[in-house]
Amino acid sequence: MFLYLIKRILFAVPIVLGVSILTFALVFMAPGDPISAIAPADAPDEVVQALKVSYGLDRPVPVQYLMWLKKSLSGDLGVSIASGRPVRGEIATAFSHTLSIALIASFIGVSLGFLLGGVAGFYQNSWIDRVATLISLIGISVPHYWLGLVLTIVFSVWLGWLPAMGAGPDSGTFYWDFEHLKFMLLPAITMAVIPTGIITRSVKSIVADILSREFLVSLKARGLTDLAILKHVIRNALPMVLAVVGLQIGYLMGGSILIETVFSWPGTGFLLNIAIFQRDFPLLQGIVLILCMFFVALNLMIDILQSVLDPRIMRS
Amino acid sequence: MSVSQTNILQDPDLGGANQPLLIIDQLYKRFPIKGLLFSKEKKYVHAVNGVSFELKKGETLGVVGESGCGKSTLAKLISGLLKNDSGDLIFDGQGVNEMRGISLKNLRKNLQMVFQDSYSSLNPRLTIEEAIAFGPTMHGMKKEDARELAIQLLGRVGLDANHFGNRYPSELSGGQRQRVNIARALAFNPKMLILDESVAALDKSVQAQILNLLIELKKESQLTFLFISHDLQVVNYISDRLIVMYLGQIVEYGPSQKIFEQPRHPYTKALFSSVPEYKKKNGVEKIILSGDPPNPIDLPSGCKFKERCPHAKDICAVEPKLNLVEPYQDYWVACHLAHAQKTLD
Amino acid sequence: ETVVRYGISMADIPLTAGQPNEGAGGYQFTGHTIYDPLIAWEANISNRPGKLAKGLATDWKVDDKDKKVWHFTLRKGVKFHDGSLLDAEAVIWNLEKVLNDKSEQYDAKQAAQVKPRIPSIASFKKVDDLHVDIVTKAEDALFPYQLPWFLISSPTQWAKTKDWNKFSYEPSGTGPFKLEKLVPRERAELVKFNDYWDKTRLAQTDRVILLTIPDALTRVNALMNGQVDMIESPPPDSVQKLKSSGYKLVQNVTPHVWPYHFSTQLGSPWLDIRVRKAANLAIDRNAVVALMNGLAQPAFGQLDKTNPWFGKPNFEIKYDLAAAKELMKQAGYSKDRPVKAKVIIAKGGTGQMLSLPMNEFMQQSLAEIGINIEFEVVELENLYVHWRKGSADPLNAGKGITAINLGYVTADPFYALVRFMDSKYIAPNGVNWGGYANPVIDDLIKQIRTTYDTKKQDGYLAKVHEAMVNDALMVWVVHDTNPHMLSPKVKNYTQAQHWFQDLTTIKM
Amino acid sequence: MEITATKPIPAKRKTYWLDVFEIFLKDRSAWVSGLIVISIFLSALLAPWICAYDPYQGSMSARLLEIGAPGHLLGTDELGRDMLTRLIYGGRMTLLIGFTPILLAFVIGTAIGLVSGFIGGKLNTFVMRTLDIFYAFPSVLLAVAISGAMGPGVMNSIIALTVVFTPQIVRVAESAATQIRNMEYIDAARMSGASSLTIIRVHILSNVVGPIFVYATSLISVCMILASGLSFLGLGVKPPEPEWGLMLNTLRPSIYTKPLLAALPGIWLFITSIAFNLLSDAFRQAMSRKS
Amino acid sequence: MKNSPLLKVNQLHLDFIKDSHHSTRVLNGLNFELHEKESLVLLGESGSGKSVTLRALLRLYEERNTMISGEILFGGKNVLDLTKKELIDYRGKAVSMVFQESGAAFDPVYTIGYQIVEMIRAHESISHQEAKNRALDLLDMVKIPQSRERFKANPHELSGGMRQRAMIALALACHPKILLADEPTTALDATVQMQILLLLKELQKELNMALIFVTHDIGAATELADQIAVMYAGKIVEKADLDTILAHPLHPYTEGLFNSVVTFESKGKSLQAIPGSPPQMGEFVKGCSFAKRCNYANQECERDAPYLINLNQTQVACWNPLINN
Ligand SMILES: Nc1ncnc2c1ncn2[C@@H]1O[C@H](COP(=O)(O)OP(=O)(O)OP(=O)(O)O)[C@@H](O)[C@H]1O
Ligand SMILES: Nc1ncnc2c1ncn2[C@@H]1O[C@H](COP(=O)(O)OP(=O)(O)OP(=O)(O)O)[C@@H](O)[C@H]1O
Ligand SMILES: [Mg+2]
Ligand SMILES: [Mg+2]
Ligand code: NI
Repeated sequence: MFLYLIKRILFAVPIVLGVSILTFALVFMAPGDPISAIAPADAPDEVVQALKVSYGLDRPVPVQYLMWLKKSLSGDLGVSIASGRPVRGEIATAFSHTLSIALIASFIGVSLGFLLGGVAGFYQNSWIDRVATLISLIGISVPHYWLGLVLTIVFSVWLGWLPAMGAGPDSGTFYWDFEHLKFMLLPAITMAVIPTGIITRSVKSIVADILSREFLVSLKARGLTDLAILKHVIRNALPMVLAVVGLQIGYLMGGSILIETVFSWPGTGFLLNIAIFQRDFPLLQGIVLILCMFFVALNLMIDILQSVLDPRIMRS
Repeated sequence: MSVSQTNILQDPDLGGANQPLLIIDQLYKRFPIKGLLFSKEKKYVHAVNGVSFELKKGETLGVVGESGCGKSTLAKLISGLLKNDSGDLIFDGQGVNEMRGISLKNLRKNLQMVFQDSYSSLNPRLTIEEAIAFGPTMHGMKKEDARELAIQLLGRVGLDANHFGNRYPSELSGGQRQRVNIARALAFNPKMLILDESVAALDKSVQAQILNLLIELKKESQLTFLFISHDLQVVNYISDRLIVMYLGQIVEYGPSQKIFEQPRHPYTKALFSSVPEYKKKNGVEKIILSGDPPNPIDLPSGCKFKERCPHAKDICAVEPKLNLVEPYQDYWVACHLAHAQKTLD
Repeated sequence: ETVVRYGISMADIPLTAGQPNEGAGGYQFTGHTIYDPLIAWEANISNRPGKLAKGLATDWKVDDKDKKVWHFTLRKGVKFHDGSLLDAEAVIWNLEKVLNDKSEQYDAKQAAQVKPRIPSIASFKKVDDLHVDIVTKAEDALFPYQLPWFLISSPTQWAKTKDWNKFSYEPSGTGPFKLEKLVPRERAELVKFNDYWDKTRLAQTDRVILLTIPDALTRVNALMNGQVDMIESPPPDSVQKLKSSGYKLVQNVTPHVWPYHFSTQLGSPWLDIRVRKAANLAIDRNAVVALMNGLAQPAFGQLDKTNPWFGKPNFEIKYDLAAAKELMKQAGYSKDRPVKAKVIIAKGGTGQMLSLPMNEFMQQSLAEIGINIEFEVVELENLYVHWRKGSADPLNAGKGITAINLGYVTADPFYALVRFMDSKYIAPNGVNWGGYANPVIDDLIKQIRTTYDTKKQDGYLAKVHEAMVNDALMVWVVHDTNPHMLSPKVKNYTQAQHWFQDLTTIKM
Repeated sequence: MEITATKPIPAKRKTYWLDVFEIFLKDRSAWVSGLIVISIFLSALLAPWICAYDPYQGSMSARLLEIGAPGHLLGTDELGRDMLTRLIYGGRMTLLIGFTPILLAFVIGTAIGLVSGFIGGKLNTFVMRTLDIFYAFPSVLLAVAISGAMGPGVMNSIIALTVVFTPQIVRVAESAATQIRNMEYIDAARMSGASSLTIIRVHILSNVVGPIFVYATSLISVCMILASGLSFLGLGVKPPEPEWGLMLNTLRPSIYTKPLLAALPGIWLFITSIAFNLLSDAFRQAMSRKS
Repeated sequence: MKNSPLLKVNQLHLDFIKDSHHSTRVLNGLNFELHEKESLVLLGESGSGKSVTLRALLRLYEERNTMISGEILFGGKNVLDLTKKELIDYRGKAVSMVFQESGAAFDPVYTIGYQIVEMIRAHESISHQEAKNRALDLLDMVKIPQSRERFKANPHELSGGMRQRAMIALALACHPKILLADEPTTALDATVQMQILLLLKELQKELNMALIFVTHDIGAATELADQIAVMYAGKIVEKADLDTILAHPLHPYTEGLFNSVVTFESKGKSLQAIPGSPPQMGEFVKGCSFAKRCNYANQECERDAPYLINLNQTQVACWNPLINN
């Protein structure tokens, strides 16, 4: 077990390294100049050059990468060119914001998806199956950023029930009270649409698959009650469902940019958007790297959890 | 209209009439297994562990042994689907080890194989006619000719081409699919056919049909068979000579008649006695082996069978060689306790 | 406590350490609120263009003998937010902060912001506690116009941490507001500074909360939803709806113009003045204003007609298709035989304007008279690079780009006229993008730089502007009006004819 | 040895795919969604002939006309261009950037996946590990990062989305190929003396292309939404090109005055995306019912 | 064997419903009895409906997609009429089952021990510890070495033979009256197969159970059977006790089946295979379903389906039984 764990973690190392190189390459492929973001538009060349030197942007790209890597390894992601604040701090706040709505969205997606998918899997071809199928179809088909717009108009402008944008009062420090939840609700619901669709779908097919397995007949033949059988089904579905859910949370974190743009939610996506348009290299690299690391770490965790839950996995 | 297969696919006899068609000498094959990251020594599955035998032209050699003893691996080594680690393989006077490209292609033409799983050995997207015709086209036969040949062969294995030619494998029963497999192998007009558990998955009545077909083919075309099975009765029924394998090694090797009459190796004995037989037989006492076959990863030293052997003695800590059995000239056994004569190298 | 929540269009709170970024717009939020310049700008007058006003300096004048030396007298008893007193030391310290990269307090980022705004300064020295001398590189009568951009932050406060980043969270200036809280990219809370030296400009609300809402629609949503009390730049199409829901629209002419700036380099189709003039005549500016739902004013030149520097150009800019076509015909073009031109534009983000729709409108209008426009659409940041390089640079010329579309700030003589007309500033030395060179104008500008009488100076400037219009250096389309939407609760917001706005007047 | 052959039967039989298609045609939702997709395709293809207006030509006097306005069935946009026309032309763009990446990814991904799955061993490990790096990016993030790096534009969007979807298809193709590589009929084909290329072409491709195809079709709607999302962010198609995501963005400010009009591109996208998903589902079902 | 049978199956029909228009008949009027301590072997080719019979006996098929009619009488009650609650007591406790593929029949994520304990506690209210002790005893009883370790093993960690033993232990956990075994040895090696067969035989005697054993291996059948019932296309075509049927098969199919088995004696002789292949399930066959492959068939066979009649000590369903042989 322990060895398996270490092995899995070691496998992640080259991936993270590859991600960092790719990120760096991507950022430097980009046209445009981060200095434009800080120097006034009409700044003379000498000012711009001086700034470039002060940010180390005049050096060859591989050298810049190595410098950046060295610093990153010690946890220092550099300083945002545009704001001058440490990237780490910027990302930390944004990340916690995104995480909070992603968690709510996952919660919504997971609970709804489990319920709908599970029931649909058990009662295939029933009306509830059809409803679940429809919901999952809508979930995976709707352009969620558009839905976000529609929801804002309905719930915050027409009905005035929920705020339209932002993360709520004094969101520098973070609370899980009603005042803040109000703000999270709309973005989180919008965000939950896709995972709900996908989880419903997956849970349904996983449950249906398990129900069609031979051992289920065997369980019935043992004279177990439906409830006891359900326990077996859930326990068997869990590792697979977990994988789906984990992937979805990762996607939520990485794919929040559209929703955060619509709701002006001060999360990583929002920050990413700004960083892209300002060509704020350190910030851009930092965000992409952190999000990928999160994703890799999440996958790792899921893998490990799965191997705990399903004794067959570690073997292979 | 008729097509002569000889034109294109018949090869001359290379080895000479009295030469064995296949000579195998000290064949080894092991598979590395992916160990954990930090374990220093690499582990191996010793699938084929020093196997030697000869196969004469027109002879049928049976191979029996428990699951995992390396039968399929042996078959794949002979057919060139796997590369051996060491040892010699001489087919029709030519070393198989050194073969590449065209000569390997020609070897394969003369040495065909029928697999165990009749389902997975047919491409579900090809009609059976296409499946049979595929091989000859690879050897330069024209499409139409190959198709015609396929139709002939279907008839030969007892399937009406009008009826079956255009079907997909999923539309055939197991027995029919196995006939198609045989027809496909025959399409090359091979000298030798390896049958790896080719009848194991079939129902008894269908199995009988296929066995009859095989015997018919053998009589007709002087085919040489290597017949692999774990069903002793079937192997006995069809083969002239027999190999009993245990953990990648030959433990007994000789004319099947003699082995069946009186097996020498304790493992063979146990194997024979565990055959449930519905017609009361010659009162062989049941020897029920305890435990499962050991796994081929950590091979025991000495006699590989000693842990399960009811007669194991101290001497079994030394690995037994294949020895000739008195008074025969073509019957070997690898057991210290059997009445064996001299060592075969 | 009275609070005003203000939804601003920026993605981040402008820098708070002293010199704000985000261009002129940044000054109204974290510039002139927290800090004061030596020479200020009247930002609380809406019915005429503002003028220079006394700031931390009560008096400034050029030395009689050496016209390069300016004497400044500092205001007495001005307190920073941290309680320390303003003196000549502090002013020098601040000048070094941005101009002397050897000084301990040098901040590259602030320097980057302000150095281009105060290009004339050569050196400076303390005379006594309340007197400072600044020496300019050459004689420059326009020099005072540079100083509203230069803000003074507290050396005492900085000394506590010696870290500008930390300073930016607890900044100290002399301005009417103190920064109480800064959440980067989200909000800044400004509270009234009761000890502000100018009692007439004491803040009328206790607290102003700036919230960053870069997306226009989201700003409107937030306003309608009651999350903010006022917003900048409502999207034109929402104005009607907002007005009918009881919100107040406040706008005013703003020194900002939305033009096509022509290249007059060899090979440019705009080399021919007839084409340039025709282009000016082909645009129905009222339609553009309508497109903006009234959130713009037609431009008849670089400056608004009410501006003292407008003058009386011969070439009257108006919508006259017939005349335009005639000019084109003379130049040898028509709708059937069109001339091609490539214009580089930004995807969005130049001020208030609807960059893309307006450009599309331009494209259609110009096609009418036989000028076929092709766009090179780039990021705003990228556009600036193209702008700084000038039209002759391969970056532009290489791609056949012969016009650039960028909103221009026209707040002071240099910004409005000199930088585009003086051949000294031909790119890459400045942003005379098209390469305009006219010895007469160059002389005129030299004269302006030595004229200290404001009246006379204005007269010369008007002449420069006349030349600019007569030469049809650009197609001027509209002026921005810097619109704001206020909830009915917000009172007394006076909008100056400038990007500099005075937030102290707002009342709830 | 001579064998007299019976006369060859000329009748060639229906292929697997025709069978699947037949089952597919029995599905009602497949019909409906198929019709929608076809009409979108056709109208996009025939746009210049069926549209009464120029998609780029607007009129300032006819801005933001309500749905059903005379002469403009679906109203006009913020520049007074006919909505219906732009929606139809927008279909072109959306299909182009929603479809092409999947098509490219399908071709490239299948090729890479098959070859690497078939050859296996070190090469396979190398390819898959490399792709793991792309896999470590959540797909939206990767698309945004690449588009952000390369700048907006149709070509760049297509490239970015291709990069996003190729690894996913490679994975599916690779696992399918690995599975089939171990089938005995591949061994049988090897024994026929067929070259690896022939084996891949004849035996592997025909067996894996189905599942990969189904998987790829299920990605179309994802890709379309993502592509429009990029345009929505300003990272995709550049104006004045009509594209649904972009139209959504430019009409966004009008949502107060003309909510329906502003929602229109979104609805369009939604319906198309549903249609593609239904189609993919129907296909999957037809295939599973066939086997 | 005059006392009343433990289990009596009367005219058991079973159809799988595909959709509202299509169904496949798989069991076509099955009749047999099982007495206490008796072992009955169902012999038949693949697809003849052996597994379906066993599962039908436990009512394991979903009512949604199967139509089942006839009677399965156990202890005087028709199993087809049992309530859900009664069914739970019936399954596992009265009648339990050993599956063909032990690998597929165990829940892969729970340990062997857990599943046995779970089974015991589902039927008897005893403490966990007691159940565990019983489970360990059972593992010992089926001769699993190191039962304490194996108790904690996951199914995939055991070899096929061990797993099959564990499956038997599981089936015996609640002392069933009848044990159903669906080809429990087919997937195993020859040597292991015999171990399991002998074990089953031993346990059956020891625990006084009745046994229904399904196989297509006649050899295995002879090791275990008191009675043999030969199935063909969803029907029992012949039933008799072991020696009778071996000596005098009456149905042509039975004869063909016996003849096609390869034995040590068949060497050198040609095998008499039954020609053709069995009918597709659901394919409608008028008359005797074996008629097409039968050497003795006449017109009558094609016209009407034969039913089971008593002939000597045998029950046979054939119009032309082989009485003369
Ligand atoms: N490609 C491979 N990689 C690793 N191990 C292998 C491979 N092929 C076979 N083995 C191992 O080699 C041993 C011998 O396998 P082989 O298939 O030859 O046995 P067999 O006698 O044919 O068994 P069976 O009767 O089950 O077919 C087994 O332990 C098997 O797990
Ligand atoms: N759940 C099901 N739905 C539809 N058809 C089924 C189902 N289960 C079995 N069948 C069909 O019923 C017939 C009898 O199957 P059964 O499994 O009883 O055969 P068997 O005699 O056990 O064969 P084998 O020896 O291969 O196990 C087969 O044709 C099978 O295809
Ligand atoms: Mg094998
Ligand atoms: Mg069965
Ligand atoms: Ni002939």
